Amino acid sequence: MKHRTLRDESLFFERNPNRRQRQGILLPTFDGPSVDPDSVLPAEALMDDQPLWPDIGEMDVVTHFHRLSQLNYAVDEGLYPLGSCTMKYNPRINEAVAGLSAFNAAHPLQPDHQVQGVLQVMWELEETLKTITGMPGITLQPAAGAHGELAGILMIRKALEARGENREIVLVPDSAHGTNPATAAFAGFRAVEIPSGPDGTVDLEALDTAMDENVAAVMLTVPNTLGVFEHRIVEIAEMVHSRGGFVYMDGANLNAFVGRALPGLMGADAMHINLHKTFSTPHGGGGPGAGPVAVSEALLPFLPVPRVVKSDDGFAMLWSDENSIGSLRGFSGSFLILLRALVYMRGMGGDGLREMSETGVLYANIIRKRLEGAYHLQYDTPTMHEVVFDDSEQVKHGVHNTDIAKRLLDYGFHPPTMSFPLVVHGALMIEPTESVGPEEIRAFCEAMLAIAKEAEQTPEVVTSAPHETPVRRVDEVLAARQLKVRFEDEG
Amino acid sequence: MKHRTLRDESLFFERNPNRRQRQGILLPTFDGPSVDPDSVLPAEALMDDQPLWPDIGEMDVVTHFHRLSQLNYAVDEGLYPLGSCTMKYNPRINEAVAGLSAFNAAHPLQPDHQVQGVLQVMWELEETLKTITGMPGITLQPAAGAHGELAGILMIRKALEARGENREIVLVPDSAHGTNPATAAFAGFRAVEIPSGPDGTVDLEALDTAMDENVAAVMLTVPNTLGVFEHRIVEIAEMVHSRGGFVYMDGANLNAFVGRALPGLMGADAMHINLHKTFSTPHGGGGPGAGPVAVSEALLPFLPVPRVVKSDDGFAMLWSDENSIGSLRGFSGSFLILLRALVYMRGMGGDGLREMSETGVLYANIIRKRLEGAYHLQYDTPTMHEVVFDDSEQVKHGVHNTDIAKRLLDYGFHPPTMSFPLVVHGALMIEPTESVGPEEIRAFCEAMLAIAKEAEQTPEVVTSAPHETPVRRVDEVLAARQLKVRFEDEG
Amino acid sequence: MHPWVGAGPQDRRNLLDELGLETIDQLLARLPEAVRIDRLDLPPAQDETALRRAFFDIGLNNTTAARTPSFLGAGVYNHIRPAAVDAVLSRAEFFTSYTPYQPEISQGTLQALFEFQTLMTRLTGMEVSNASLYDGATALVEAALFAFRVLRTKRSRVVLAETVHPIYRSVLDAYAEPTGLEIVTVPAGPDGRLDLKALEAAVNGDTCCVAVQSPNFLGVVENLGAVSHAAHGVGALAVHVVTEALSMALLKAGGHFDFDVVCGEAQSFGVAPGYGGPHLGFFTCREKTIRQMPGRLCGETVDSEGDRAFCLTLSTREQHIRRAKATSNICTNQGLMALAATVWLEAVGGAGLRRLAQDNLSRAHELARRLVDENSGWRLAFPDSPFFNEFLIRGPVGGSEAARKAEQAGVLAGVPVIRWNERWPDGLLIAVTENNPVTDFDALIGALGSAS
Amino acid sequence: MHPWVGAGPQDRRNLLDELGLETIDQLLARLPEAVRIDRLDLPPAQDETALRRAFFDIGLNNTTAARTPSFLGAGVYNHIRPAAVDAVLSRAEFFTSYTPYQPEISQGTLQALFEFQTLMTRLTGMEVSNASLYDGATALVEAALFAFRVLRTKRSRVVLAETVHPIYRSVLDAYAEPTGLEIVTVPAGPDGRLDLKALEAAVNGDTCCVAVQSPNFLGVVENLGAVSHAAHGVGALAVHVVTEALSMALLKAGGHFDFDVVCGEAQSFGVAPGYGGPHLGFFTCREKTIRQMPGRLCGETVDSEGDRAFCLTLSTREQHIRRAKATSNICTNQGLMALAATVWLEAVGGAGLRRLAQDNLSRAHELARRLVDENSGWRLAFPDSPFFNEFLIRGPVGGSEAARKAEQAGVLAGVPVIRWNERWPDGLLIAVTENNPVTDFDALIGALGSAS
Ligand SMILES: Cc1ncc(COP(=O)(O)O)c(C=O)c1O
Ligand SMILES: Cc1ncc(COP(=O)(O)O)c(C=O)c1O
Repeated sequence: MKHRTLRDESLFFERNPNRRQRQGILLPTFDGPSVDPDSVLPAEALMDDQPLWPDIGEMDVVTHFHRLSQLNYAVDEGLYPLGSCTMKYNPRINEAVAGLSAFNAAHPLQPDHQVQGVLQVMWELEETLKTITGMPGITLQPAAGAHGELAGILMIRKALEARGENREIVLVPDSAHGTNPATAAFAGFRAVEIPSGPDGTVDLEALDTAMDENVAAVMLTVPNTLGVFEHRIVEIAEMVHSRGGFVYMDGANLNAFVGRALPGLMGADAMHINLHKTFSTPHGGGGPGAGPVAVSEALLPFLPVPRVVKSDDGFAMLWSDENSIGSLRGFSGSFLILLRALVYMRGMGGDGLREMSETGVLYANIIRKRLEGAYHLQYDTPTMHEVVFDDSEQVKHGVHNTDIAKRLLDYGFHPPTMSFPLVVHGALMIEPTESVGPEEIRAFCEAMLAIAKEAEQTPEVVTSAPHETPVRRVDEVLAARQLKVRFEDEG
Repeated sequence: MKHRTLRDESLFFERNPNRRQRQGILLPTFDGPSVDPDSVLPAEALMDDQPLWPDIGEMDVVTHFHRLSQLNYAVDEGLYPLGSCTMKYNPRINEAVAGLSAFNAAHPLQPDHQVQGVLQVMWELEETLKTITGMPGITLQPAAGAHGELAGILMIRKALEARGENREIVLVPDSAHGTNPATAAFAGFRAVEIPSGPDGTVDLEALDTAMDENVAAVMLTVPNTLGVFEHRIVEIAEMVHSRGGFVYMDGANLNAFVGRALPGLMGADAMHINLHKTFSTPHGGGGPGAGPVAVSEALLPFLPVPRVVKSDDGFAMLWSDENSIGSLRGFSGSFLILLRALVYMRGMGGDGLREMSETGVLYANIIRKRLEGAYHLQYDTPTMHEVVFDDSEQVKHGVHNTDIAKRLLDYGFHPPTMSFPLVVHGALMIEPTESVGPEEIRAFCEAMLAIAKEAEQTPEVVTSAPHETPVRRVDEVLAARQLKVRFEDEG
Repeated sequence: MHPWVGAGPQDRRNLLDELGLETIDQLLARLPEAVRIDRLDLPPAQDETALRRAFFDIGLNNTTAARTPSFLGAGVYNHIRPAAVDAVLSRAEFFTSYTPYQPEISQGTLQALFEFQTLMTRLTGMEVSNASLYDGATALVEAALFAFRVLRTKRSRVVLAETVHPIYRSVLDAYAEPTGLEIVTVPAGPDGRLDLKALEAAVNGDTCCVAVQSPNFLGVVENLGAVSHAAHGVGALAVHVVTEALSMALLKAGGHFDFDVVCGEAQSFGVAPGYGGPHLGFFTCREKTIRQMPGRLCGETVDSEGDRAFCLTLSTREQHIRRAKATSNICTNQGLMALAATVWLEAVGGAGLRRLAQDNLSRAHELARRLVDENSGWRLAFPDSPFFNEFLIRGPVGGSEAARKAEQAGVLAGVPVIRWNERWPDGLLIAVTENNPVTDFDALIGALGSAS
Repeated sequence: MHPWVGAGPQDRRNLLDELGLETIDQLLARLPEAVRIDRLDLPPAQDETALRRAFFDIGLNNTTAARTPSFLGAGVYNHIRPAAVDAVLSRAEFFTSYTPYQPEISQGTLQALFEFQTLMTRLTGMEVSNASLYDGATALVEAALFAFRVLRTKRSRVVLAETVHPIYRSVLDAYAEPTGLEIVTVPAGPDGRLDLKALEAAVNGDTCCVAVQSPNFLGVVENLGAVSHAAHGVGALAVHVVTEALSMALLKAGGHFDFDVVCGEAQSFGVAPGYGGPHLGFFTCREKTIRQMPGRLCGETVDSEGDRAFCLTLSTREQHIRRAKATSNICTNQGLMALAATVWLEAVGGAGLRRLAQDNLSRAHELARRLVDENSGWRLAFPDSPFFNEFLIRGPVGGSEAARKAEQAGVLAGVPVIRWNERWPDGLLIAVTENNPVTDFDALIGALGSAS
């Protein structure tokens, strides 16, 4: 391992603390007359002319963020094995295309004939997603996966309404992602948990019992968050449908089977697709994403507006539609993310997309095989694109999953997802980035094995980790106890 | 100081060492017939089909260079006080404009009417440089400063030839940059050194003696490499001219007085301008640069070709000219660097350029003032844009300038230029980056003062530095003794 | 194998060997026959040369503000986006990283978020800010739900100014029924400002919040003090929605008028119009209500050596901990856009921001003056109402027709507002920014003149 | 104060106070009156919006291969430049750093240079490579001077093939007189290849080197073995100049024919045409002559803990140490372009590079075949000579006229060679790369057909 000095980087507000006159950007100048705010705006509405924060030169701004960036790990540094999060390589060609001003300067209220290029991209993306999901309808509007869940559940709600039904419950497996129950609640349903069976999949009996005429939908993740494929998905969907419910599929794990299976064949009524997971758009340190939703025939009438339609005169935006659930956000979607995803899909082609999924599954299985002796595996059901170990072996030596995570930082790797899914106590959820070469997978496994050994032999090295990071272990408890969520000037 | 683990980064050739089939870039495919090389090329000319190096996936290429980049210091990290090298902030707008395909896809052999935009940029840059230098002619061709020196000296040679003279000597002060004598020699002259006087400027008497009818030119750096302005420059130029010689001015330090003085008024016959110093184009880890040369009336006929000319029909490239020294490189210049420099000049405006120079001088003087007690200053002549200390105080404790440099790395700063100019033994040559705020200048001075203290109190900390860099002190002697300048596969 | 896949065919073979398998299919054996496919019916992979050509050509079918004078605003503005901001955003350390759940190797993102939160509180005059929401419209929805939670009673009435962006209002409508909110809209008066009398009448003991936009959708500056007074009078929360965030540099935001929430859209701060997204929703409120705030939050703390450090905090409000009881279901947010705004606001600077707002004010008022003076027939829809950088004009023809004619003259003239509300004058909403030089003014005036 | 200046007016005031000064002028007191000015007569600063507009508009006056089918080559080629290469080059750690004189914080640049050197030796079949020179033309000049130094005798005759790029030849001419070299040009035969008989006649005991380009300026592959044999026969060095570096993936370079230097231009490897620069000169030679090599060199060594590390080495050859006795005066070189080539070559990959060369070969031969078959009147100037991706054609009209007509048909048809040499057929030099799809072929054939 190498390491490197990095300068402590003060907060922007601590720079030029005396607020000396400086300039960060040369602003455009206006040749016309300057208007005095007092003369055109009500006095009580006006801010005083004290600057709200300092001004510093352009280079100081750039160095500030350069130095901050040095404190971050990123996909470009190597494997980023965050389970469920699907940290993919973000091809640079996506960024190049999204940088074209013909796209990024388009205004969402321009008339359709001025933005045919934009609409074509959206239309083609919808068609591509239909092929990938085998489902007949798409909305591109949702801003992320959770937003897609909401769109799906609201469509289900509306469909039930249209049928004159008022079901109150959404069933959610205990292994589900937190957004699933949160979405159900947000949409006005009661989220009811169903337990997992011993192989990690939904307990069919429990589902059978729970699935009554008050259940609006079942939310299933396929493969689920344990990386296990719900192999009875078709039966489950049939059961749910036969009792008047809908199947919501959390498609965050679609990357496990693109080109090898179709959600449409599984009986999904709605499924969101995280373009920032399966289709390579960058995570951006927390976002933005995009969460298009694919729907079955039954939900087509309820798709959100606006959405793109094609006619002989070209493409058009449909801003209202009788049965639509309406708009769940401003405008028609996070277009620049949609654009990146389409560039990726075209760049991959059908075969490339399939190879990518297969490689994810292959890598996850290799990792499972190599780590199996050293880390405990609660469910030994076959693994798809991610594998969930736990820390029970290490806890014997006083080492917990968080310690393992922090220690991995010293080895120069981003850790797996911790403590999720909740059904595995002390979980370490590993999902490999499929674009790395096998050498990187090997290096990661070696680091994990080395840590397992350390946990046995020198546990204090692990429990006191990280040792080689820009800051040492961060006190998250204190942060919540003594809330400090903005900088306040001394004086 | 913070620090951070970085993964050891193997050589590219050590990745995928078994040369397994992989692909780094999806190459364009050709729909037409594939030609068998054997059928169209002589057998003895053909390479065998063994790949020359491995193939790895695109992400592995990106991570490789991402990790390598993490091992570098750069201007964006902060002050880069390399004397003589003039590490300026590289405005991002320069890069944005240079990224336009309308410029970077232009081919140098396109007819003039297809590239009027390119020619306009070159013409405007020439005009701007004329204003800045007060000199009547410009060649944009040279690829860097040293190349500009060569262009200038060759023009002088040709001018002498035209006069029927065959002078053999070029005088170069002992404080000059190495490229000055090297250029003189390259151009077929004998470089003769003239000593510096006690104030660091040229010893006028020595010059008077040396300046005879065998001297083709005197090469002067203004301000010189000690950061001292040759205040008798006008007299010197007169003396040189009166004896039939030419004045070559090394303009690497032009950044000290843009907008405050004109080389044309100083009597310069030729002066190169490092666009990658004074005019903000990035250094690129060693290049590329651009070294346009401004010339006096006397040298106008000898300017290199091709060069841009303006007529009523627009701009044209002049590819030959009777008295020209010809072409010193392929095509007409490092156009994309020239373009960046013009963007910068327009972005700065005349006043901005002047303010920049003034600030450089101001910062250098502040640094001088703050460090003067701790580091020895051989010449106390007023400082322009850079100041040269030496290590004589620290040598008393066994600490040399290199040690100080290496220790600065631990403090997160790039060190000054070491051991140049040669007239100062153990030199530490400091030239501030003018675009940083005063806080950064302060931090640098504090680091320098802290090291001076360490040199006294704990010299071993300094002599064993650096401690916090990706590699520890590098054995440069071994590198030269056991030459290893390429990677060789084991097998 | 495709270059974006890390393992080649031989690697695949080797890895399968290590697993003791013959084929990838064996790994996928759990997939039921009934759901399987063998391949996707999609075109073959395109190389970069082909992709660049294809998307460049598709882009030719767009006409945008990048090359055409544009006065389009209505919630999405064409402000400067300095090259330095782009350069920071293209640092892989920022754009290719995940949500900073591991603070030890995410201090860059975290500190930037902390700075973002600070900037937003200073702009809005509020005490706390979250780390972003999807966009301005969903921020308004979150504000209404927040008010409902904060009051802990069953007050479900949201009193909404008619002059709130019509798209925001329709988004709120879509969420209202399932979330159990009832939306009551208060009309604007003939001066384009919220009718305060009508507002007094609309609020009651069942009201959880009053939401007003200022400058409003028609560009008019509202009387914020009166609104918060009305809201608080019935024990409801006051919500200030902002769509042109730059206005807050010149015009006091809700924080200065005792509002409980200031939220909205900060696309103006360095985020591309991008046909509507990704944009940047923001949400600020009072410290005492922080536990009801939706979205992520970054806090200051220390590391094990006592040095300052940052981490995500109060995550007990969030879905990944609180699940069905979370304050919102949001997970992925608009992190990179929050970073864009942070870089942009710091680069523009405190004094710079004020100058920029002043510049917009001057340009807009000058254009308004010239439109009225030079174009007989075109006039301000609300001549006596204060505005910042956007205003509604009426003329001899309707807004849509005027825009169509202006387009032929090479100007994107503004947004016709008639499509949303028959009650509003059939005019054009004109937004003016620092990116509209005087030549744009001439072009617009010429174009509208000929459209008369 | 301008934003690119770090200190504002108050800072300036404070710093002057610290120096005990009133004005900046006092700092500049040493500047003699006679040379001073107060200000520059230049236009005021332009903001970024204005700059972007202005340069976009200026760019509209260029017609380039970016949007127009182009067959221009002649030493500058339009190869792919993958987005990933740009992304690496735009890392500030690479493009804003200086020459890696401080190896401890420059290992990124150094290791990349070491990899560049390795790549170039593998391509050329030589033993050592420097870290770049200005461009191909100056690389040839350096090779001639290198040969002069290596032989340590006073041999000053440079025997140059006429088929070396005419611009390179003119550059060599410009350096010849001052450096004391005598240039003797050996003509090409009617097949476009160097006349070997004439070569035998031209070399003698005064010859320091024989320089040949292959594929030569006319696209024809030369007989390298015969050239090195002729050179070595008189004790001179053999220099292979390359202008289309991609050719070396398919065609053995000089290293495989006992040449002493292989040098030239590597712009093909990820460097933009950019109207001629910055490009990438390269220089490779034998290990035994390394001390005479011009330019920087990166070597492997260890750090004080014994770990592998890299640093610049053999700097005793260079101007900053050896001053007037240096092997060259070069200082700033083409570092970033060497990095571009390194990223490009590694991304394209070893097998990929061969495929790419094969692709170019196929395209060029197919276009040549179609031009002959489909365009009565146009034919290969050297039908029996082997070529890689570039060839000369002749037709019913001269090259310049054909190019002019083709331009009207929307094709940049090729480089007319007549301007350099009356002896050469008055034709068009056509270069074909992977960026020329078949639709470009159709366009060219159509354009030349109508130019007949
Ligand atoms: C299984 C699963 N479902 C849903 C989500 C929510 O998606 P988003 O973060 O895009 O809102 C995630 C994201 O982490 C997930 O992993
Ligand atoms: C004073 C001086 N002269 C000349 C040069 C040579 O310039 P370049 O490196 O651009 O060839 C330099 C560069 O370091 C310099 O500092």
